[in-house]
Amino acid sequence: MNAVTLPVRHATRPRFRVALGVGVVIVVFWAVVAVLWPHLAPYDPELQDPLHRFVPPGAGHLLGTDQFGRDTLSRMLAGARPVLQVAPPATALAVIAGTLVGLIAGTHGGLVDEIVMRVLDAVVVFPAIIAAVLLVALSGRSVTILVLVIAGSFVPIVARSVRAATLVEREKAYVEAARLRGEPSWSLMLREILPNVVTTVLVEATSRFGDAIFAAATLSFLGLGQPPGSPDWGASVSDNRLWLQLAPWTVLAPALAIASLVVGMALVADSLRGRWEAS
Amino acid sequence: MRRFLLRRLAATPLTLLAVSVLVFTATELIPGDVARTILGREASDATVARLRIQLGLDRPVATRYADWLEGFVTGRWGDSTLLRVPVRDLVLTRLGDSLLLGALAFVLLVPVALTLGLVAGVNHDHPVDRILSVSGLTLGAIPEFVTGVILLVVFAVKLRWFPASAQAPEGAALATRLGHLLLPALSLVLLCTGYVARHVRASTVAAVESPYARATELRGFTRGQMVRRHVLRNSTIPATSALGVQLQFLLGGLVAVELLFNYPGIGALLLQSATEKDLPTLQASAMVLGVLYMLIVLAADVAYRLLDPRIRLGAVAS
Amino acid sequence: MSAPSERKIVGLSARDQLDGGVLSRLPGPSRRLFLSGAGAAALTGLLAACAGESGTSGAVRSSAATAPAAPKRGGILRAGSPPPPTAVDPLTMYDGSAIAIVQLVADYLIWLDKDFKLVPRLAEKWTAEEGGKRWAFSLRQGVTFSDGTPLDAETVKASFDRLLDPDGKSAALSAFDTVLAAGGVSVRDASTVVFTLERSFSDFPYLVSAGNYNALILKKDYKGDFTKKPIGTGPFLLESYDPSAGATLTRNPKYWEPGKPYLDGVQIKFYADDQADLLALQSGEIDTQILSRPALAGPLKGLGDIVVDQVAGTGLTAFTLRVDKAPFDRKEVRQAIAYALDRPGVNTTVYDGVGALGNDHLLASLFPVAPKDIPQRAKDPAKVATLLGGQKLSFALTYDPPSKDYALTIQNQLKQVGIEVTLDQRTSADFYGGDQAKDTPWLFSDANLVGWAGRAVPSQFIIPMVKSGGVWNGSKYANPTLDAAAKTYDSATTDEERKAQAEIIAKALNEDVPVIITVWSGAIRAYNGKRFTGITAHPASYVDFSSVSRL
Amino acid sequence: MTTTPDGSAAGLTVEGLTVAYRTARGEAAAVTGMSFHVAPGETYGLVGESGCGKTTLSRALGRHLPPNGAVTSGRVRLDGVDVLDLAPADLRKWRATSLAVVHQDAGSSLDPTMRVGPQLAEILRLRGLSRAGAREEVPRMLARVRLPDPASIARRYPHQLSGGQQQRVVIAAALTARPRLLVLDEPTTGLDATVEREILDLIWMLRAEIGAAVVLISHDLGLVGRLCDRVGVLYGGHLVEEGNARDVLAAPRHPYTSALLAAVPRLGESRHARRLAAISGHPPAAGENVAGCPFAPRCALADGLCARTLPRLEAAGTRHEVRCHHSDRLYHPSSAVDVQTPARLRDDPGLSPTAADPAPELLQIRGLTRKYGRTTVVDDVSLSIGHGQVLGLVGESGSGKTTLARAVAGLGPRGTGTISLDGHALPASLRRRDARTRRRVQMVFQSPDASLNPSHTVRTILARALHTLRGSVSPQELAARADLDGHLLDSRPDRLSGGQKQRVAIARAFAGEPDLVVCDEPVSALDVSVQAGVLQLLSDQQRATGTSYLFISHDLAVVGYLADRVAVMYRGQIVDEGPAGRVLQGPHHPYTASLVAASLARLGEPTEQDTGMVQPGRPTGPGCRFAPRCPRRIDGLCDSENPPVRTEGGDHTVRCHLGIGDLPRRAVPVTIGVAPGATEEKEDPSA
Repeated sequence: MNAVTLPVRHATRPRFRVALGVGVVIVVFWAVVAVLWPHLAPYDPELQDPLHRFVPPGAGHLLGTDQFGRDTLSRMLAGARPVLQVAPPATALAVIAGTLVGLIAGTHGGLVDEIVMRVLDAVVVFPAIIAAVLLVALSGRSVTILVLVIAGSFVPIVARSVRAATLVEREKAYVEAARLRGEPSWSLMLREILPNVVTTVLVEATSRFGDAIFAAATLSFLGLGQPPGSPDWGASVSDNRLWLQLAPWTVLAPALAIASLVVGMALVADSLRGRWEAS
Repeated sequence: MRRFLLRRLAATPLTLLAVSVLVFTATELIPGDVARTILGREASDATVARLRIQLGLDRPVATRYADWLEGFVTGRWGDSTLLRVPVRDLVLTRLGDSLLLGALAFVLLVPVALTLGLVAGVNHDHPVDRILSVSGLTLGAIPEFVTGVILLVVFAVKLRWFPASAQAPEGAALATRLGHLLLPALSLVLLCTGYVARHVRASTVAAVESPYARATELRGFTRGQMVRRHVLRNSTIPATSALGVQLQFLLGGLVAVELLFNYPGIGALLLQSATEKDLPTLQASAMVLGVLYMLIVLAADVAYRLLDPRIRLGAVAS
Repeated sequence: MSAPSERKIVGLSARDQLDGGVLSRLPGPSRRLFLSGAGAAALTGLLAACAGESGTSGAVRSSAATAPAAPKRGGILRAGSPPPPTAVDPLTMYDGSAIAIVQLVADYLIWLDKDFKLVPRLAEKWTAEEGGKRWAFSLRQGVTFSDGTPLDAETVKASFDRLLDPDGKSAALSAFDTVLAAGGVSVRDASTVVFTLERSFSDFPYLVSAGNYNALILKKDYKGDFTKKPIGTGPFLLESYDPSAGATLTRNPKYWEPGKPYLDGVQIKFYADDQADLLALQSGEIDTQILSRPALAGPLKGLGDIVVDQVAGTGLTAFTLRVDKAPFDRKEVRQAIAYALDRPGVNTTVYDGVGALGNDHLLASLFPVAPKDIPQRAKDPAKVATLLGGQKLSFALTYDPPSKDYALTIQNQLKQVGIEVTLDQRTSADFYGGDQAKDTPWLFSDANLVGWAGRAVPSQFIIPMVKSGGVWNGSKYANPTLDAAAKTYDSATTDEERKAQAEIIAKALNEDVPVIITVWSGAIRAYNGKRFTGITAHPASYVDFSSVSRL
Repeated sequence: MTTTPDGSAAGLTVEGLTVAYRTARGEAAAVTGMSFHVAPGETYGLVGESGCGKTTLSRALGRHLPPNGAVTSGRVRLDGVDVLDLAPADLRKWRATSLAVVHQDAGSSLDPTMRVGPQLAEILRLRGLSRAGAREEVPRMLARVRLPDPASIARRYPHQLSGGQQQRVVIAAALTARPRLLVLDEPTTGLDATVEREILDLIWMLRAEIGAAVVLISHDLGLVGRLCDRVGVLYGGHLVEEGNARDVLAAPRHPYTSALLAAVPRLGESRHARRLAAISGHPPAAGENVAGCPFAPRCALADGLCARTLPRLEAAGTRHEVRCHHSDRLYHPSSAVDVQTPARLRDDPGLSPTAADPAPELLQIRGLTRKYGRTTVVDDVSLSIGHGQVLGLVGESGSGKTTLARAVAGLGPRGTGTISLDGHALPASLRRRDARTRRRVQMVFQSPDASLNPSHTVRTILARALHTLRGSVSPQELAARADLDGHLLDSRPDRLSGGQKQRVAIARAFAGEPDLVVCDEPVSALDVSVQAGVLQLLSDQQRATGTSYLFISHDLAVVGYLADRVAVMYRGQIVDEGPAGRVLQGPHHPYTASLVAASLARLGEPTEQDTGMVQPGRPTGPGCRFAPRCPRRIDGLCDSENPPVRTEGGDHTVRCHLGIGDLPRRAVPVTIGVAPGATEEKEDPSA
């Protein structure tokens, strides 16, 4: 059966549109909040109030307050920023570095490929937590560290995908034609192959973006991410879970915020992946 | 197949060597001093210095690495600097505990994910598929510590159906231990089901739409017969590699879950020894995890190769 | 003795552990306990107030604790605790879990009660000779170690020689510094041990009591392998120990105190995470906590069968400022910070109201010599403005994870009066690492937070912390008047004289503010009041389960 | 003609069938108003290029359209049963009992994870056999499709069978029931010529045996002509011509049919003798709304009427109908060649001018050996190509011809042996060839889809090539030389047809004025009509530039058309090499003979040689590699000793134990089209 007789099925699938729509709405919502939270938050998220600790959700504090008497809603809104400060640069870094590594390994093949892949293996096997502990200890907790650790642990994943795609392209006749006429290897990589593995790169980027949010939250939860007192969601879940029984809202608010953002991102990524892979 | 195995196994020690160097370097760079940690902040600088010498920490980095490496390779893993217990027992016990948790999660994960993926794939583009896919996606996107916290509150604290701690009393029967492990395993399962189910779904769709499945329809088979006889196997074989990936993911998820459920597993040990610069323990944990990790990858590949007759019987280059 | 800071330091949240590692669990320099008996009255009053607060269960508990009617025998007490970060060795231990385990198995010459009274244990009585320069301790008769070896004076001498060995790893060396040196312990007869001091010291019994928690009496041939050969004279026997999972202890049938312990055994389970520990208590997996977190006093009281015992203490988080470096070289700046803080707010937020307000001098009101006429410093934004005179103040505050809540609280409070604080959180290994003579952050950063457990006598704070050249003088404060007063205080013989010197010291510290003390902390211990009685809080979170019985 | 009890005709009747797909742009009709009848025992051939609706029709016959496709009008009746009206359960039963379908890629219609035996048994079980009965029946089924050692075949997985064996298994599966309708959808596409012949022979034998209505769908006119009783020519979803196979192929009445015939190179016909007539343009896409005749835009005879009105299907002879306004004007349409008169193989080398004059050598290959792993793919091959000469390299898949070509281009694995260009050694690895050398040797690849970078426009592709190969012309000029429309320059490859892509690839190869162009099956993926154009372009370029070609194909006719000299490769060795005419006419190697026979043989004729089922990649013994399959094998010699290279007529070498005189030669003139007497020979199924 060939493509001419049978037009591609479901060129636009309604499922994609609904899921994409919901996902985009969620992600855009949090992106807007990340920028505009100072105008949206009813209180200063850092403001402590010893007289109003653990206030349950109600009129004064829609989502209650935490152990320091800080407003949970305000912190939840403010918490969108740290996550969105980490995930995009971490993803970008991982995708750029991973794409380059994958392209180099895939295009050259042979010994270069073997060495690169073994190094990547080592990076994968090397527990990211050790790297995080080290970096945090060396330079204090900061967004940069978080970005580096997450990007570093994603590079091998991106590189492997791009390499696999590159290996497929490399065998194609147009690359051989380019080699036959003597294109230098950087030109093969960037001019010939890269445009044709762009779908892989985009798919990786969306997947890694969702994973980066996940990873940022987890590392913050483990105490390896954000500076102390940050309204970051993962850190908030970790900080407040001691009071889970007494003040569940302090945990549930950031937990649900994480869940909504990662789910939104997953929906977007899934839909986009579906489209790109269909094309 | 044999060549594939040999090549993969040959690469393993090299990778581990690289990892051990990385771990060693990282540990060197982490600030702090084990001797100070052992003696506390009140001990005088002189006492700390004496202990450093006693622990051999005053020797050059290269010497210490070489010693460690020699010991590790020859099976002398040494004692934990901080806990002064044999590292091998410590690490292997912890690993065993982690594996028990991982195995339980895996045992729960496989049938659930396969069923969901198959159901979604066979009914692809129907509402059933949409609901399953989106909920799988959703659950898989939520970090395990979030689901874990919620499970804890609901089932351990409010309903008291399950213990809050994953750690069973010493000498408890396996059933009791598994009961303790159910909640943490569940939070791992929730994390991974979506991913595996998606892979199964994708390969199921591919199998359902494949020429051979279509050919069976043309031969007059019912859809049910087609699914049972041809789709099932063809969609689960590719899923083995997804399961491999998820097993690695399970390992990664162990740290948070072990902490949350107070389970003394290898993940928690790794983290603890990293922060505390307990080098012998850290190295051994990293190595053991590395071996495990690579074995899982290998096992997934081998399983895939064994299950798929095309690769097993050498039609497709490995 | 610190109460609140104890759990806070010892018991860490998951993230604190990750941040901090082992050193974050240090009770720290605070762990030497010296408190005169006079403090007990004040403590009792405080305790009563707390008991009232905690409602009926608290009252029931108090009476049960003091007068158990007819204790039931048998039963296993399950206790939760963080896993000891280092090997359990009485000689080097400093973390609450290890101390608790050892205290269940081995014993001291003298026990330190929860209201700071010295209680005879292996020593039945003690007398000062030569004006307090020599002390003779008479040992209890008929005490045997769990392996059957009888306790004698030689064994006690060996135990202290081990602690005093300058080439060993003894963690107690600094406590004996300038008081007792190696070779100062001798045997008078089989049941009398004599300590010859380097100088007169009237509070010497505290040094050989549980207050110096490494001072356990162990067998002569003890080799540092406590968990493998756990032999002591305590109420329980250590059956098994797993650094990851916990410890199992059974009743010591050879225990010297007749009829005790009531329990058949104690099961200690390790929880690496505070929340797990708390959940275990709530869900009934454990009956009590070894180390309860003061900040949880309120929440715990509300939970079903859980009752909370609570005691006051002299622990503190010292907010130290480098007086020899800008901007803190100006007294006005230091005072401005002191006036900017909302002390009751700190007490509520960080200690759940368990502590008592501090007044920036080291003479806690629990100390009988504490001056009464220095006005309590309170938040005064107008005064802050005047003192700063328009100067824009911002600085970095260095601390380690256990002080995180405290740091966040004062950062926020200072922000409200326009003082910008950057938080510089280090791992505990980093914070306490380095050379104490020149660069360790906890003694050399411009502004820092250090948790100190309580001390029995004020000079144990004053000499190391604020005297010129004191070993842990992080502020680098040097005031000849204070130095002289401290010296006079130590050699003073009457209460009046002590009080006069104390007032000089307190006023100097209150005026110069090298260290800001907002709150003196307390300690709690939570347990299941429906199942067990006899469990008490202890300012140092020590455990004595010999009187615990099931209900 | 027999009738069913209800009065309708027995066999397959398709009436006014229209099939449409739902697409993003609305409904698109892929097949429009199709009607035809196939009697039981009759074989009906449906011919057309890709995109004309063949596959849609085949799926509609089994009522097995993809979810977005539907029959919008018309009927499909088999022995009176209206297939389109069947309830789902009845449809399943009907499929199980009455329908058999064999698809193009046999391998993919077998479950790769299940052994062949159980797969067949499963079908038998569906037909009601017991488990044991099914197990017993399987070997019988396999034997029926002439598979040797059925028991062993049954134990294998599909991938362990060769393509031909897989196809036989699929046919066996199709014939488990006694189907009333057998649909063969391109059953031999992708198979080697000799294997194709075996399969066709099998079908030929079975069709009489089963007495079903057989529908054979193919793009290959020759195949249809040889196998079928009647032929329908499809174009743009319409049946444009229908009639007895012999009539349609001998005297086509539709311009499209005639153009198709004219586009096919015939065995033994050289580029020097005839230009191939390509059909310009491309067929309409499904759903493309054509008011008039769908072929009008490509038709030389078209006028205003054709553009406006769709012609009706009208009688043009005995049982011969044509859908054309101008069929009367097309009596001998393929004016260049008389189809009736077979082209003779010319053994006069003089007709190949370049082959006659010993051209100075450009490329010389000596003792070239290439291995993949432990498998020797190219074994000690020596060849040479003269200046301006076209060397055609022919062989079945796996013979090593592509590896050899790639080695010349500097691609692929390293090995021993030397290649020299104009007497200068050519480094084996592309990396060690300097820019000047690289420029002299270029390549045209097989797959048009992969040979152009999908991300670049044609202009970029050509400009890059001109830049790196230091070409002196503009991309426009380069494109024009390859007969590419200027407006295509700014298109990306995905907007180009296969033929256009291959033209771009050829233009690119000529960017640096190469001395040698390696053409690796450049037309094998193209439709006949497009293939003609590309072959013609290659021929023209050669004539214009004097460039030498190493031209590879599995199709003997294509090689014969373009090449001056032909080399026949079998399992890594050159077994036959010489001037094109002499190699094809003989005396030649028995393998060459079998290739020639396969492409010419009349069906139903007993095969001269039997088709030993040689597993590809099986290690070879010391003897002649072709020995196991050779009908003239000398036992005790061929299978134990390496054959000598014999020279015939000076420059024709044959690697064979047989003496020159004993070598086979082709006496019978080569023909294309209908095998004489094919229709007469068939049994009357109604009898």
